[in-house]
Amino acid sequence: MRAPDLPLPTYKPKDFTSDQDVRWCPGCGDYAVLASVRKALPKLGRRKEEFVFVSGIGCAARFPYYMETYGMHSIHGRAPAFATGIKLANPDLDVWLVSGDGDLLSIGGNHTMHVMRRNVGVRILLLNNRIYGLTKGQYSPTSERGKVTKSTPMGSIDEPVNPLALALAAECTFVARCIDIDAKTLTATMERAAAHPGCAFIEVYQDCNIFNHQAWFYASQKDARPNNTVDLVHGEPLIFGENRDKGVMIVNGRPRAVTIGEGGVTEEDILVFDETDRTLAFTLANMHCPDLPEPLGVLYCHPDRPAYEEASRTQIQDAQADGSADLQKLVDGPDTWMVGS
Amino acid sequence: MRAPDLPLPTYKPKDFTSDQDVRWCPGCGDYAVLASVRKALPKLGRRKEEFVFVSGIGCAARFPYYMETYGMHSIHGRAPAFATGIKLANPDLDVWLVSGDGDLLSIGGNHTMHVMRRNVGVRILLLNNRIYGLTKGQYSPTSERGKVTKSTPMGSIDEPVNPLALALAAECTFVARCIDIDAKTLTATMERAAAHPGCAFIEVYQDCNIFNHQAWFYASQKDARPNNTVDLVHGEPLIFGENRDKGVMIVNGRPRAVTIGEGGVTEEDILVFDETDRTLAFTLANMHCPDLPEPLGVLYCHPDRPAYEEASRTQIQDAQADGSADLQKLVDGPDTWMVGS
Amino acid sequence: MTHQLTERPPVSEPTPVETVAVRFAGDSGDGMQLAGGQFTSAAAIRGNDFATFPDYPAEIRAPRGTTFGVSGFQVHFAAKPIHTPGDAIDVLVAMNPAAFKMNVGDVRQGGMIIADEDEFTKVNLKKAGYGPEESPLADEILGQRYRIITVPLSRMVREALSESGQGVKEIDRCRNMFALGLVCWMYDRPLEPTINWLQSYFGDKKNRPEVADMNVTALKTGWAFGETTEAIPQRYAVAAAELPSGRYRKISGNEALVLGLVVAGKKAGKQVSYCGYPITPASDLLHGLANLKRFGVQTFQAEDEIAAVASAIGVSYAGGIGVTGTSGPGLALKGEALGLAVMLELPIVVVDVQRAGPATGMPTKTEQTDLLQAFYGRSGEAPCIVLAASSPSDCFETAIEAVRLATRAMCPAILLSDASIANGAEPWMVPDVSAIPEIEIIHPEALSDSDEPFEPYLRNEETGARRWAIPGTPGLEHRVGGLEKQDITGDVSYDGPNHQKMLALRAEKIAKLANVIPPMEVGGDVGAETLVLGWGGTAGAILSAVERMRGDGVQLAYAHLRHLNPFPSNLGEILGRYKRVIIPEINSGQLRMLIRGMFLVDARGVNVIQGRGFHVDELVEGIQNAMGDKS
Amino acid sequence: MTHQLTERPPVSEPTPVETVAVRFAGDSGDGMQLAGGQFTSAAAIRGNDFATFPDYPAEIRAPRGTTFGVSGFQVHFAAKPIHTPGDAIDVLVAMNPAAFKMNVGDVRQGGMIIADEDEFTKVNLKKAGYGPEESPLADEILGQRYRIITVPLSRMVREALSESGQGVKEIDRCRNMFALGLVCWMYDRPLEPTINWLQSYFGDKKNRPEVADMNVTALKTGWAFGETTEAIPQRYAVAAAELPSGRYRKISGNEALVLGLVVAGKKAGKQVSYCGYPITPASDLLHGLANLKRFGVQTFQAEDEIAAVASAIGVSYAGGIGVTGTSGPGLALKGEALGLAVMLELPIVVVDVQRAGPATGMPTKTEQTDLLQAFYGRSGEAPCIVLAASSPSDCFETAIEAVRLATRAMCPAILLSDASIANGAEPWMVPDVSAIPEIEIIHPEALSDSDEPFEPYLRNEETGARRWAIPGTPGLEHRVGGLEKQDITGDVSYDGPNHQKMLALRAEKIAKLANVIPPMEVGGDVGAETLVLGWGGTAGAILSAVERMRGDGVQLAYAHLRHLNPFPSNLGEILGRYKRVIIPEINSGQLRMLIRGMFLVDARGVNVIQGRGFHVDELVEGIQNAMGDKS
Ligand SMILES: Cc1ncc(C[n+]2csc(CCOP(=O)(O)OP(=O)(O)O)c2C)c(N)n1
Ligand SMILES: Cc1ncc(C[n+]2csc(CCOP(=O)(O)OP(=O)(O)O)c2C)c(N)n1
Ligand code: SF4
Ligand code: SF4
Ligand SMILES: [Mg+2]
Ligand SMILES: [Mg+2]
Repeated sequence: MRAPDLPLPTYKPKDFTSDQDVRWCPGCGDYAVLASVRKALPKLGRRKEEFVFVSGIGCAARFPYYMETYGMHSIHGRAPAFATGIKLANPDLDVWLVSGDGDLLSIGGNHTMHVMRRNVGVRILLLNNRIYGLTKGQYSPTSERGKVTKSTPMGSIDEPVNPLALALAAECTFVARCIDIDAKTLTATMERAAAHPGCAFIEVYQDCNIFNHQAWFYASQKDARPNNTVDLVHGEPLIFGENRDKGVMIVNGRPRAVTIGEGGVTEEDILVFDETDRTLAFTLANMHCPDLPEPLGVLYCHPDRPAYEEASRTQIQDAQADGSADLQKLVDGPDTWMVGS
Repeated sequence: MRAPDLPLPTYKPKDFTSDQDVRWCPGCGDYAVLASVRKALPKLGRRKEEFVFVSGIGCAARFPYYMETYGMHSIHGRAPAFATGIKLANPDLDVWLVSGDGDLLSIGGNHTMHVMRRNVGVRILLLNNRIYGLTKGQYSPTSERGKVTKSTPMGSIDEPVNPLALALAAECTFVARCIDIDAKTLTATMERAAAHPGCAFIEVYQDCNIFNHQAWFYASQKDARPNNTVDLVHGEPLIFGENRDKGVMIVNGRPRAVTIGEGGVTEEDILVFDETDRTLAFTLANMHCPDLPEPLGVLYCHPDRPAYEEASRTQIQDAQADGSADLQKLVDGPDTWMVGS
Repeated sequence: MTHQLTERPPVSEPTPVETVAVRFAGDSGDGMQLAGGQFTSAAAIRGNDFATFPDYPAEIRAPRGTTFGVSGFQVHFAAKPIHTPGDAIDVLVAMNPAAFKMNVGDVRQGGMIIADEDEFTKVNLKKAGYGPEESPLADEILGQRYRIITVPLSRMVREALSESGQGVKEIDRCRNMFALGLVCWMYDRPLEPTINWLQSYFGDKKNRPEVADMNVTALKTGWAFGETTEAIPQRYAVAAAELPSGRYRKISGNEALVLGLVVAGKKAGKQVSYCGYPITPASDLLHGLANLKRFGVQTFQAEDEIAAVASAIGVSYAGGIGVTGTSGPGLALKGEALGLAVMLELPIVVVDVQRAGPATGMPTKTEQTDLLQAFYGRSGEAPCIVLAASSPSDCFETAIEAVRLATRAMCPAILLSDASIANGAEPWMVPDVSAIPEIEIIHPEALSDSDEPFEPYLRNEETGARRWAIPGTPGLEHRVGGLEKQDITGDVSYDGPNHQKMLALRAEKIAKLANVIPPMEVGGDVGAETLVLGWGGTAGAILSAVERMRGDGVQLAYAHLRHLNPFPSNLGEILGRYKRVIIPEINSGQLRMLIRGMFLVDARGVNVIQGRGFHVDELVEGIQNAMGDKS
Repeated sequence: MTHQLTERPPVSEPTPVETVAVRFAGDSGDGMQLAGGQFTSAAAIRGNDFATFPDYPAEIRAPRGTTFGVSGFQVHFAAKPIHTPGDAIDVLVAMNPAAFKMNVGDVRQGGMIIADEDEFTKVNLKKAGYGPEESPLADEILGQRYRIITVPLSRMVREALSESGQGVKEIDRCRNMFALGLVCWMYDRPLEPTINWLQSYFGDKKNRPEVADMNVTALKTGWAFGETTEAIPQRYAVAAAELPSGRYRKISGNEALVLGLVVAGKKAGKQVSYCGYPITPASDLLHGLANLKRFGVQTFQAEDEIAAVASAIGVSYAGGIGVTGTSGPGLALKGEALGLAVMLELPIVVVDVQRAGPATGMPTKTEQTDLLQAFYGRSGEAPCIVLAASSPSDCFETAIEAVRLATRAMCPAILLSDASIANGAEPWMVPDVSAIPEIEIIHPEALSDSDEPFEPYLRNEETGARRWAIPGTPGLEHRVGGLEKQDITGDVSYDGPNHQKMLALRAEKIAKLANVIPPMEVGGDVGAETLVLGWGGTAGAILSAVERMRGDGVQLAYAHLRHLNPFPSNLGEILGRYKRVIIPEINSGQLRMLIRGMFLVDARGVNVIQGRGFHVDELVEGIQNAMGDKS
């Protein structure tokens, strides 16, 4: 299917822009993500026809329609399974899965978990707006406790699920978080995800302008972001804050936000980030504002586990290696007998 | 429904034994669990009719038939949802969910995750035999990589899911692990689970005598257990080993097995277990033989989050508090008009 | 084409007309649903009969001005009983070119189109797919076909609110009220109900009295424009309809379902637990019930449709009334668990607000294509009770009936509604709640240890239902499950003859319900040779079509089914009386298949599957054709 | 009742008989399936026709001696063509009291029962639910009705293997081989095939030659016991059957499906990816295909049935042959995704090995109750191709046909099998694989940027199918999804008339397949007034019943459907020829409903739903009754 002999054109974002009108609400964070994706794809060294965008159902899940690539807008919650089938049939395709928090964590939570633990080489963008957009504003599995929505007029009584923690527990080999309007980090993270052999998961804080506006403003807005988030750089200490004078330390096994220079804290005390440490990633995934800054960037990367579709292909190739498969013999089975003649 | 005025009889295990013939294979680990459960229930201070056992489908899921309580053998993977409904309708029932690894982690993984994050007050016994028993021996989500089964003749290529890690990521408020034939720990853990207000999860290492015999022998057998497992006691150091001379230390954020007295390690260096520390629990959940001992007992307990069904009941009670609900008014709606007469 | 605002003497008395269909159409963000809803209330208060048809896009708020973002609300109101939202529109309010384009085809020849001329800019024309110089307002052919009234609507609203101190965005949000005011003037509808609503909603509830004031001003400006403009020389009056006398309210199908479920719970003396997962067009059931906790109702937003139905079954097992609601794709997901409910013999109610399929299909549009799914969408033979509501208000009684039948037969009941009745509204004579009969449920009582063992599958002879023993009751401990049950004991059984017997028992108890449901009534001409048979939300259109044809001298009988499984006991006998049976459906013939298969009647169909209810015109034509076919 | 082992002269030449049904019955752990399977092979090698019926409990290995743990394997073999595993048993081998109890009712009057007397201990009698002194071996009435041969089977095996050095447990595992040896002696079947199998399986594959030896000894001891005992005075010979000449093998339905799918993939030039989730009785498809990776087959054990069908759809989208297999409850779960496949117009094959429902039902037992689910178990109108295999070997061709039709029409095909044909076996004349026609699939070719935009929903005029453009092909980038599609372009469309058109196009392309499927053939008497019409796994029983009745002088025609959607094009015409149509089904009348509804034919049913195939006797009676009904 793949034609590696074909030259790689120099693409521009518009080459990845389909002729379909974009139907999100004005001001929706999905627009920014779409722009970033269109910007990132030309950098990935792949021909246009090798990309497949797969989604479930929801506002975010309209994504494939807007990409001038192959695409499938499937059914609610099952996109990871469709994507798995595509990868199994053709591991050489570059499959991107874009869907919402309801889609991938409520009805689709199980498929999300299994595509991760299998390490299917799919890149997942979870557009997390902490709400059901398309169905007009019910609470989602990531909505905060007490949230008043159409379906929870007295406030939600569920503990929200933490997508990063879940991905880590599900053995996902690449776990990251970005913000819709931060094109730079998102594009860079997508490039890393594209290079990852297994399942790559990126949670995107996405603003739903209509039903959950400003939910992420504490993290996405210029003034708030420095104090409420921390950018992860492998090998670098977890320093944050407008004046870059704050940091995260581990005290008694638990993370704590500190100010460098106060209470005898020096830069050396600050936790150094190691993206290969899954336990550390779990710790960071569980840091929440306002007590602690929320991590942005790649939390965990473990590139050595083989991708599922490759392992599957290898088994088939191994089984075929001796070339002894004889179809007529197979159909004959171990024992035959003659009747007549 | 509940009749708290009825006296509490003194029960014996046989009072919880139904008239149904037990249909597991001879030697199946499920028998031991059944015996422990029948032994534990009389200690829980509840009348027999308050117990409901719910299960999905599988060998383990036959459990309810054998208990002289209320019970429902439901469909594959959905037991957490049935249990949620029962608890919602009547929070005073003591609902136990017993099912297998395929049931609760493969087809039912999502419901398992959601019953946990909602903190529904259900006690879950996951009988993990790392195989599909009832369907005669396919690999399950907990089967180890490379496992040869009927459906994976060249070995499984999936990373197994870690039930404890998953429960922790899913915000479960009580997470424990026991072994089928260790009646003492199992009974004690069940007693604690029964006292827990929210969702209590107990993974049980269970031997499938027919399709995955001895899978857990490294942890369950007298000679192997001391060196391959560590019993968790809140506030106590993680010491294990036949001679209780081994321990777990955290080095560079990662757990390491050490021998006390060797390389300058003293008992003080050994990690002290704190069952309220979720990150620590995640670290322990990810300890695997042979590198590290596998933890047994209660990994995590957070009894302060209200149970879902209670929160739901409270909202209804609050809404009803002023007693102003007038059905006729409701049906009339805000605006009516007269026609004729 | 711009319109000059000049003073003029008040126009003459309104001309009386019998029925009018008005459609408000604009962007999703233009507040058309609100304008339409308020206009409906104004019609209601004047004692008209009415039926409404909201039609909105699947997108939340598509970019302004695009055709796919157009939202419409049609109000059919009349001085006589009517049964549909109307075929052709008398008045279209088009807030922009896209709304014009998407709706003009539905306006009757000679009908009026009121357009906001300020929105017919080049940019907007292009967004709507017109050429830059191609304004339809200037189109001669259209101008001959329709009475196009151009109004500088945006400009006038901005002017009227120029001193509000608010920005243009806020001000423009009041355009819908101008349009409403103008239409109210045209049809002599009072403004007060709308003014009251604006003040209570924006003023009290949202605590934004300034917004309420702006809207009121816009509304009055619209009215005043009517008074002063000469473009609309005529006002119309639609007299009160002769409806049965009583107290009325406006109600939509989803509202009526909510009320019906609440009342059914009270009448059964049980807590209703609604376990749902959001899906268009059923989500409002969850929203509506979530707001009624003060009536002891419980709601649970599950993680998916399977968990929703499973938890509803859990609720019923524990002695509550488990209800779940969804639309077609969700019903498909519930099939397996419904099979279990059939085996466990527990009463749950499953509402399916049908929408256009297959797959995601056209999720905001209506269709009647889940009937056979409701009958057969499960493995093995797993019969359920099947009911369908025939109109918005009929949802109320159908919901109560579903709970009554499900608890009587200890069997799941599937209640079919559809997008058009769910969102459409009509006047409803409010029932006296205390007069609604109780739903009698008897649970077996506690046993002591010395008693005989409890037999959960022992049946009530009259109903064929097993006993509903509730966890928590001493002595009734028992296990249920999906493996075939031994008759009476409920133990697991792999015995062949027992299996056949249980299959029969499960089917029979549903069949027995035919003894307690009303026989089917036939309307129309006594000696007619043709019966028009319908089910579900097409009742109004069928009735209208049949009445029109009878008015034209065609002899017709008609009947409508609320009960589909079981059918009313006299259905076969009635079918046998007619030479022709014609079944109009918004599907390709699902009831027809059942009727033909069960009664061997050569029923013909009228089948228009276009995401909307029947137009009376096309139904008349379809029935005529079907009558011809046969003869 | 104990049996004395004494020398005696060899018995006379075996008496020829035409057909024999033998059932081996014992504990789940007793190896009855193995004994039965080997005996079948021995019958096959002697050129008999045969049909088998394994019947095992849902429990893996229930506690020894209990009635619910009994496992049985019936072999019907004959000197003439036969089509069912047989109604009444001629010889029952009962390895313990529970096996005796559960199976004695199926033995024909005068039939033989060989019982292991050593197992009829008080303990075991009690486990089987007999009184301690109530051994059925001593029951006079039974003794008159049957020829009960008691054999000290366990004792003799232990004696024979006393020097094997193995424990009693290991030794007792060879009891099945003793029984097999004895039955082989009785019917003069060769031991060599079994000996060869034992040596290759235990000796080579499991590397336990000592176990092979023990089993061989037990087998020979059984034979020798036959030679020496006087209790069985008679041997029987079943001559070779006159089957069409050719090379034969034994095959079960699940095996044939596996082979059919592999061959279909090769004939289509495509990789088959089987995406499944284990479920009885379909799991062996996954197991079988997982072992055939050397033929380029891929298997994927998904997390559930929904993921299985979804990944199969993903496979087909990417250009492979996506196949999923399941049983009834699993099919229910796949409904929603199947609706999507209908909308995407992608070819997948869904195998449903039907089992007794509803719910978990009786999972190891057979039933034909998913036909209407296959037709209607989805939301909206989502027609799929529906096929059913009629016998174990027929599964092979039906699988190829399913792939052929699905890829031709670009539509999901549901292939119905059932538990009895899945596990039953029969002789099969092995086809010449090279003679099987290719499955032609043409994908659209790459386009360059300058070409017209690609139109994924443009259709082939002849087939009505859209084009299958594969990701990776330059220039064919396109998006598919579950929202209604615009004709030709495949864009999202909410247009009503387009929707109706697309519904029609999706239905029509299936209807068009009727042009390429063979017309239905009718067998039996040319002038008959009665047609017996069947579908699926009842073919053999229907044929046997019809033949028997015709032998008795009843005029009957019969026909059997492989294609259910679409039906063969001549079905309506054929139905019209007969005064009576009788449809036997293992359900309460699902095909009957369809036939009545579509063709208005007053078809009668014969419906036995007891978790097993029809007995020829009851079918004859049922057909007779149905014929009477009508006249
Ligand atoms: C089976 C099924 N159930 C429910 C729905 C209705 N539905 C569509 S999207 C959606 C949730 C959308 O939320 P999310 O995934 O967070 O996406 P967003 O719209 O917020 O981007 C739901 C419940 C559906 N389409 N299909
Ligand atoms: C919908 C559905 N799919 C598949 C099955 C078949 N099935 C029954 S139990 C089971 C898995 C059993 O494994 P597990 O949950 O680990 O339980 P165990 O038997 O090992 O105790 C499967 C796949 C089913 N009953 N229903
Ligand atoms: S509803 Fe929210 S998520 Fe959906 S398109 Fe509108 S702003 Fe975006
Ligand atoms: S198959 Fe395994 S899990 Fe199932 S009953 Fe037997 S030993 Fe137990
Ligand atoms: Mg969302
Ligand atoms: Mg298991």
